[in-house]
Amino acid sequence: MILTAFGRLLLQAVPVLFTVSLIVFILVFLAGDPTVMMIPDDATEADRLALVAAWGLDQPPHVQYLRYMSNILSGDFGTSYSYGTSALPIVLDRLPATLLLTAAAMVVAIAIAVPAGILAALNRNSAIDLAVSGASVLGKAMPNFWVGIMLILIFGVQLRLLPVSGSGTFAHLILPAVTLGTAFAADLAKLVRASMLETLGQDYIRTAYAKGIPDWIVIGKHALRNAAIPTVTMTSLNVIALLGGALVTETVFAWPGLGQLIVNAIYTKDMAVIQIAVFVITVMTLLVNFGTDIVYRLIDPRIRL
Amino acid sequence: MTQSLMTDTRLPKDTEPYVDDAHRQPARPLRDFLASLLSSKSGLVGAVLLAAIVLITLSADILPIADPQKRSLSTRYLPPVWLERGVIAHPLGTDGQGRDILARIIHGARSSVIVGVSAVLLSGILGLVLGLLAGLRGGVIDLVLMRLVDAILAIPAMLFMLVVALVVGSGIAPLIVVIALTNWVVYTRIVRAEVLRVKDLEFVAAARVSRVRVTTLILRHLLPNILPAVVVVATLNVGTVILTESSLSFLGFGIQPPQISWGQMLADGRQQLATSWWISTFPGIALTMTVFSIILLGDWLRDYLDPRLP
Amino acid sequence: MSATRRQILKFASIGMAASMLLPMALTTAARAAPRSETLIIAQGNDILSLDPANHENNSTESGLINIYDYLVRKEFPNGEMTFVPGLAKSWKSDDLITWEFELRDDVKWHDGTPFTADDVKFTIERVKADQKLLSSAVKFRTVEQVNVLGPHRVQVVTSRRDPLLLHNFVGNGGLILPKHALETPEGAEKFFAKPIGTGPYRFTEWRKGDRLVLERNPEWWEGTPHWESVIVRAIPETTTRVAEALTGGVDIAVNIPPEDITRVEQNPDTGIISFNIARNFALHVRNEDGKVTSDPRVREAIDLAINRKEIAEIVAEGYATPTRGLFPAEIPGNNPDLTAENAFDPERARKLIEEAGVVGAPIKLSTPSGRWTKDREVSEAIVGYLQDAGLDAQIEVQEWSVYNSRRDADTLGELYLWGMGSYTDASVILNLALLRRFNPHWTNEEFVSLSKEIDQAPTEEARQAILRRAQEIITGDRARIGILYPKAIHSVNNRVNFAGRFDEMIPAEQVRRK
Amino acid sequence: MSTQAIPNSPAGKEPVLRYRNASVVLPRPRGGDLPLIRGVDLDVYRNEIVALVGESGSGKTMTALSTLRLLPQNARFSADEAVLNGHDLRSLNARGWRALRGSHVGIVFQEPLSSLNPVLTIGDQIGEVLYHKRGLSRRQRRAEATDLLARMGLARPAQLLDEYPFQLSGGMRQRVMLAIAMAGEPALLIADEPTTALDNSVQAQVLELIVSTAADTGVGVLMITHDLSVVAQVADRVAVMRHGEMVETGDVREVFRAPKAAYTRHLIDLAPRIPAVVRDPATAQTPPAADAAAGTPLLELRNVTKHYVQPGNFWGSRTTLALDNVSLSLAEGKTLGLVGESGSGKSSLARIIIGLSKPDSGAVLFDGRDLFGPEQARRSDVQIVFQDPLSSLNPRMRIVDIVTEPLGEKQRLTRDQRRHEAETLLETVGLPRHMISRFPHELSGGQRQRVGIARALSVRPRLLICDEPVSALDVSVQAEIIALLQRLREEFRLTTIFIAHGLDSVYAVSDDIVVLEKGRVVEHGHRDTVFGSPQHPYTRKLIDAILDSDPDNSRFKRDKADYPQAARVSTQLEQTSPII
Repeated sequence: MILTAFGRLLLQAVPVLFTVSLIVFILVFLAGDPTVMMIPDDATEADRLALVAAWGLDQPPHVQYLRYMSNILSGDFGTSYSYGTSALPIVLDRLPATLLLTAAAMVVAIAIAVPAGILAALNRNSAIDLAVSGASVLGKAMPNFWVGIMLILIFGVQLRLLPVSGSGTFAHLILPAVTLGTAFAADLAKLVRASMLETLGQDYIRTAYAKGIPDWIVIGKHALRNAAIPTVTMTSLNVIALLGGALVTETVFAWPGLGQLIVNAIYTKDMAVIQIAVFVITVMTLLVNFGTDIVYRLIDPRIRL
Repeated sequence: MTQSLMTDTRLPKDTEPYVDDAHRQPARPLRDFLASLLSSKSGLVGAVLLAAIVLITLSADILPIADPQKRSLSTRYLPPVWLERGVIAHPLGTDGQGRDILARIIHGARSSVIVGVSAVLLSGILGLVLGLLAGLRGGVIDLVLMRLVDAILAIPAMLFMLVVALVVGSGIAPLIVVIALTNWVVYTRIVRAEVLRVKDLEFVAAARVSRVRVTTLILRHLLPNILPAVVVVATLNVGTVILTESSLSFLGFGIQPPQISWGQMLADGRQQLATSWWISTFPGIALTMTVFSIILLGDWLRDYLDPRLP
Repeated sequence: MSATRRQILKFASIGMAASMLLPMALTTAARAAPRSETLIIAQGNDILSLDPANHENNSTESGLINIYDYLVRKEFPNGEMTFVPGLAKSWKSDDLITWEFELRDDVKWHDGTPFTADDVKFTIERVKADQKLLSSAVKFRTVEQVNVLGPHRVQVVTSRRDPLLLHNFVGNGGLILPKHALETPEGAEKFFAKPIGTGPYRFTEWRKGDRLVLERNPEWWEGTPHWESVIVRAIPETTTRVAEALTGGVDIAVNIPPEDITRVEQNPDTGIISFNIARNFALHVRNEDGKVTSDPRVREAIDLAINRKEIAEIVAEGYATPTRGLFPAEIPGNNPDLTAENAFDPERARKLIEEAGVVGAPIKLSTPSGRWTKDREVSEAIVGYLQDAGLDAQIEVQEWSVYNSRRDADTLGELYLWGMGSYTDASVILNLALLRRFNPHWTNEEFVSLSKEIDQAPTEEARQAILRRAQEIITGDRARIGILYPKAIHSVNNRVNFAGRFDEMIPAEQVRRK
Repeated sequence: MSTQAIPNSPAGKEPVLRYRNASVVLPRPRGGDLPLIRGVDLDVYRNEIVALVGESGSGKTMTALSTLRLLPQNARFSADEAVLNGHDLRSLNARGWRALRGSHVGIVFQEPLSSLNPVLTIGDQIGEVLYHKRGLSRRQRRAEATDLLARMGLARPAQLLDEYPFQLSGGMRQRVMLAIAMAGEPALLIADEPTTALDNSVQAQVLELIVSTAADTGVGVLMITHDLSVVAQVADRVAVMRHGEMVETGDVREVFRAPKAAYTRHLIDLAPRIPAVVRDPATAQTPPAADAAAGTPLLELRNVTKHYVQPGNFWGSRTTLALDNVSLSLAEGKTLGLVGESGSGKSSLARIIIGLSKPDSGAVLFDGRDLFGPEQARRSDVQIVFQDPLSSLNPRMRIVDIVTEPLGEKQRLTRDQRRHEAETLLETVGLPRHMISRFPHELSGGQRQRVGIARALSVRPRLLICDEPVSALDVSVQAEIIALLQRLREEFRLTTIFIAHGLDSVYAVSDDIVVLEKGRVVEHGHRDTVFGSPQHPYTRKLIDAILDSDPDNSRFKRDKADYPQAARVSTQLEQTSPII
């Protein structure tokens, strides 16, 4: 079952990866010549052209793309313009930090959202419900960098409880994880509430109540498990968004993840790094989707891989 | 009671909802809409807030506020009026170049709202057309479109936007293009899914049996039943786009001067957050309130439009 | 099935927990030196490369100078640039063509191998040979031959008289690399994964995007280095960098925005240092036909309309020097006459605009935002002055990479702001190929002839006179309008002493505990 | 409301459930109360099956749910007396209710799939009752659950424990539901329309199981149903509800023989009966032989085959055969009944005739011309009435536009013409003219179906396909719609194809009958021939599954004296392999 799903994943990955690389190539190519940014101010046009030739950027685009693709097939993922080294290790170096932050943010989001969502659903239209809904709307309406900077100013500068930025220890993880986590918790809590409400209205919940078993079993076992599917879906979507998308938060907290790398690569039109980063993120995305499918299957026996 | 039932010889009728056909108002949809809106607290709050924001935006030029571009090096970093050093001429204070914060917020609303609405409209229309095409035509068009959609969705949205922004540059119009080029996939997916859902409903089959033209089928049967889902998503999307603009501003790709946007004010003012908090806090509040009201309105709209049959 | 599913669930949750902890384990700090023995420097961006010849970035060089050494060093006593010995004890050239360097014989690479003349020859030839190396475009261009005269004597022969040759041995691409470690089958990539140099600190770890970690090299030829450990951190977000400085998370934080100066100074643990740097803000003016700025009167009006002192005092909070010039005083060949004195004449500016008949004419000023300190704010202020002078001036802000492409495609506004920097000599102004990149449509006969004379200048005096005249021409014709020389503003923790350097380098050895 | 004793209740015993003057009200959001049930008196004794019968909205389900306090959140229950197995329901707190549920009263719901938790195993769902209600250990629970499933007539009960509801067929699921309900050894079993969602043949099996379980354990059963044939077949006593009130109660034979309330009589009149020909083939009319020679039939299907491709998973799509070489013909003016269980291909056939899908092979001839050939017949001559009156009307169009839509855009009717046409059509189908400006949601189910019929008639078709036109409606409304269709058939001289799963109604309206099984025509002939002497075992099975609304002709009820035999439960019934 898992093997089948994995095979499907591979077959799915190839066209998606191909399309993604083509889209990115076209866009970055259209964005213009990267050498303008690379060479020193006091270099001349001739120097620049020499660099252009050295990188093969004077070739027509389709030649560049074909060369790029054939290099990839032979295991050469290109060289970064700005780092001057192979692009793949540059990107892979950033992966652990990104994964760590993603996981921590998800833990924060789930830890906040699931209990809040359940409480709101069970106390529908009460003050709790209102508070949860209000908080989640607010959480969604605030820009991430704003929240991050506020957290730095409060917990880093004023209270001096937590390190302001960087990575390395658990304490460093807290603020960025909370910044991202709360943003996702907002959506997630709303979703948990909605799917709990929907599940609680299902016939089998009535059946469970009719059995005369304790309420917490009805909620914890019968309802939660069924309400988990949309929650897992959204969590996986958020994980995907975070894998390459925490650009802003990573910048605010100087977190050495993929996001920062990509922003800089985009600033400098560092084609190889952009390509590989998108490539890696796409692979991660597909892996997350694959993992999500397996989690679905674990939660819901009806789902077939 | 039993007695009366015993003598009741009328055939039982299935219950018909009470409708006063004789006195029905021609403008019923609007009245219904308003009635439903008035009965929903959160929807009403959202609508009123949003209406106020739009109204202020529209009347920016006639309101008695300062020139948002007027620099005055002598009135830099003035705090809001209720603080020491605050002056009534600049109720919400001034920024590092002595420009009036209130005026900038009001004028900034314009670009934020324009970007939010236009980007959503553009991507919505694009998504609607392509989604209809994919859902109705199927086949190769569907396959190619959906692979493209999959691929774009596999690229993190913000990243994709930055790369597109590299190509189209920054400013209001390019920004709209950037966001629309990223967002259309979402609408395409929704529309396609809705088309596939509605396509199989019996009233569509009935219309096909009635041999209506394809355009009629789309305009009369598909669109009215697809649009609500799209409208709900689009409404909430306007809020997201306004937030996105601020993130892009933070990363240097947002709306650039001389145009003013909340995201730009927020991003620029963040450096003075510790020293002159008002520079970015007020636009932040304006932005949060707008998105907040859009979300409230969108949630209500979802409730209002979603049950296909009220 | 039920049992197995439960087991799978259990395994899955354990797996999830493990996969979360794994990266955490990976990123936990390596054994750390005590904070008091560690110098932490916060820069605005990560170092780009450990290869000194393959980056064009001040922050990167500032990190690398702790690992590698220059042949000669630059110092700026009393605001004047002088060369002092580095790996070369002494050097001489009689004809500015053949140069001889006497190298130190007590220098060892971090792996214990002795440093020799071969390493110098290798370093120079490497840069010249590999066009992909970014320094290749500008470094050692005049060098024709490098001859090893002895284990510690090296001769450099240039193609023509090159009074500026020594500059090549300082700055990007000038740090000396070990021949023996680089010339291996595994090549450069392997070497730069864990490079060795001759410098005061050894490479420990480069956590990309985060920090460069260095440790003391007790064998350093100039004595035991001051710090046990040096960390160069990358904190791109200014607000965050300031916050780190305030909380003592870093000892030195570069590029503090002027509005935060008070905050940093009022903080009991921190202070501000500011100093001149090799950078100037100038408006580049497009004078081709069809542009409103093709009229010299309009260009002059623009020059006169700008209140440089006000910009320096208010926009830059006093942390800049107003000027009409293009090179700060520390740069050899700068023109000291191009001051901001009497440069502001709004009356005459308005009159010139009227004379030219362009009142209300639209004019666009392009500017990046956040590339250089207060770049956009300076541009916004200039736009204000131009409006006062009667032009319909508008600002156009572009993201840096877009800005570069536009400049290259010659599609920026009539005016654009450029903060040229990191030069070591005013002679760059006479590089005509370079001029074409920035002022593609401006030309001047005298200027062109000056560019030919410069190489033949008999004395340094004569050379500098040519350069001064060149600056006079280009600013006089308002192809470039100097605005100001910005200053660097760094936050420094009170536990250390650092004065700042004109070249914006922060050598750990020049930062001392109090 | 009277509180007199219920007639015909077994005397001298304490009832398991006793309601006197019970009411449930729901507070309206804008003040005031909405009564759901009013003044209900009800007794259920051990060893008896009481049927609570009524149409939708009659309050029968509310009454049942009130015994478990599974009412809407803010509903209020009140009664002069409400006793369940010795517990006063009026004074129970949450804890008391929990104790009562499961151990004193168990319930089986209508829709077995949605009533079972989809993500928990069967064993888990039975086991938790055994644990919380009877405190059995893990091992005991497994043994007991296996035993319970075996007693419910399920094959391989031990394996079933580890399976999930979706792996079971509908009948199996309902047996599992019954096992869950019985796991706590309750005194009262509530069965809320337990067979409505099942196919006819499965219905009989499940009813038989309930009857035998009741006989086996002596549990008192409260059976909620809208189907009088079910009442007649299984109930000892019957209580008829309407509009939240009890209309009539009594012994099932007496009520059927001499209903006191007009409403009851009306219901009984509409109740399905086995056609006489089934019991006595001799009464069959001879099919008029002349028909066969009457020239070209109006509709003729020749070897129609249709596959459906299911997108399925990545590896490939699954192709299912919907119609397998179907040939049939229909003479002008006749009605063809199309019967078969769900999935037999009835609707696929309808879609092909109406032109919504193309056959893979074969031909459909209408009036001698091929519908899918190059020279197409006039499509508007064929119209359809859909099953679900709600989803077949565009919710965003007004009735006037809906019923005149088939008239087409080419005819260029003016607004007034269109309006006039619509009003005429509404009158034809028995709706007031003023309804033309309504939206579908402003109509009742029966009215909507009339609109659907009006739409089909607007183009004056020659062939009308009725695809289960009444199955979504209440019994009495069904009768009206059937009557309407019969009338219109005369009026418009329609040839009709009538698709239904209720064999009794098909028999009533059809001339000829086609029996479909898995896309194949297994029987095709005059209705009396098909019903009177079915040739195919499948037809036989379908006919056998018809329940007669005659308490004296019950297939399940045995004399209490036959108790031992009655307790025997056939285990061969659910041998069908699980649907995976």
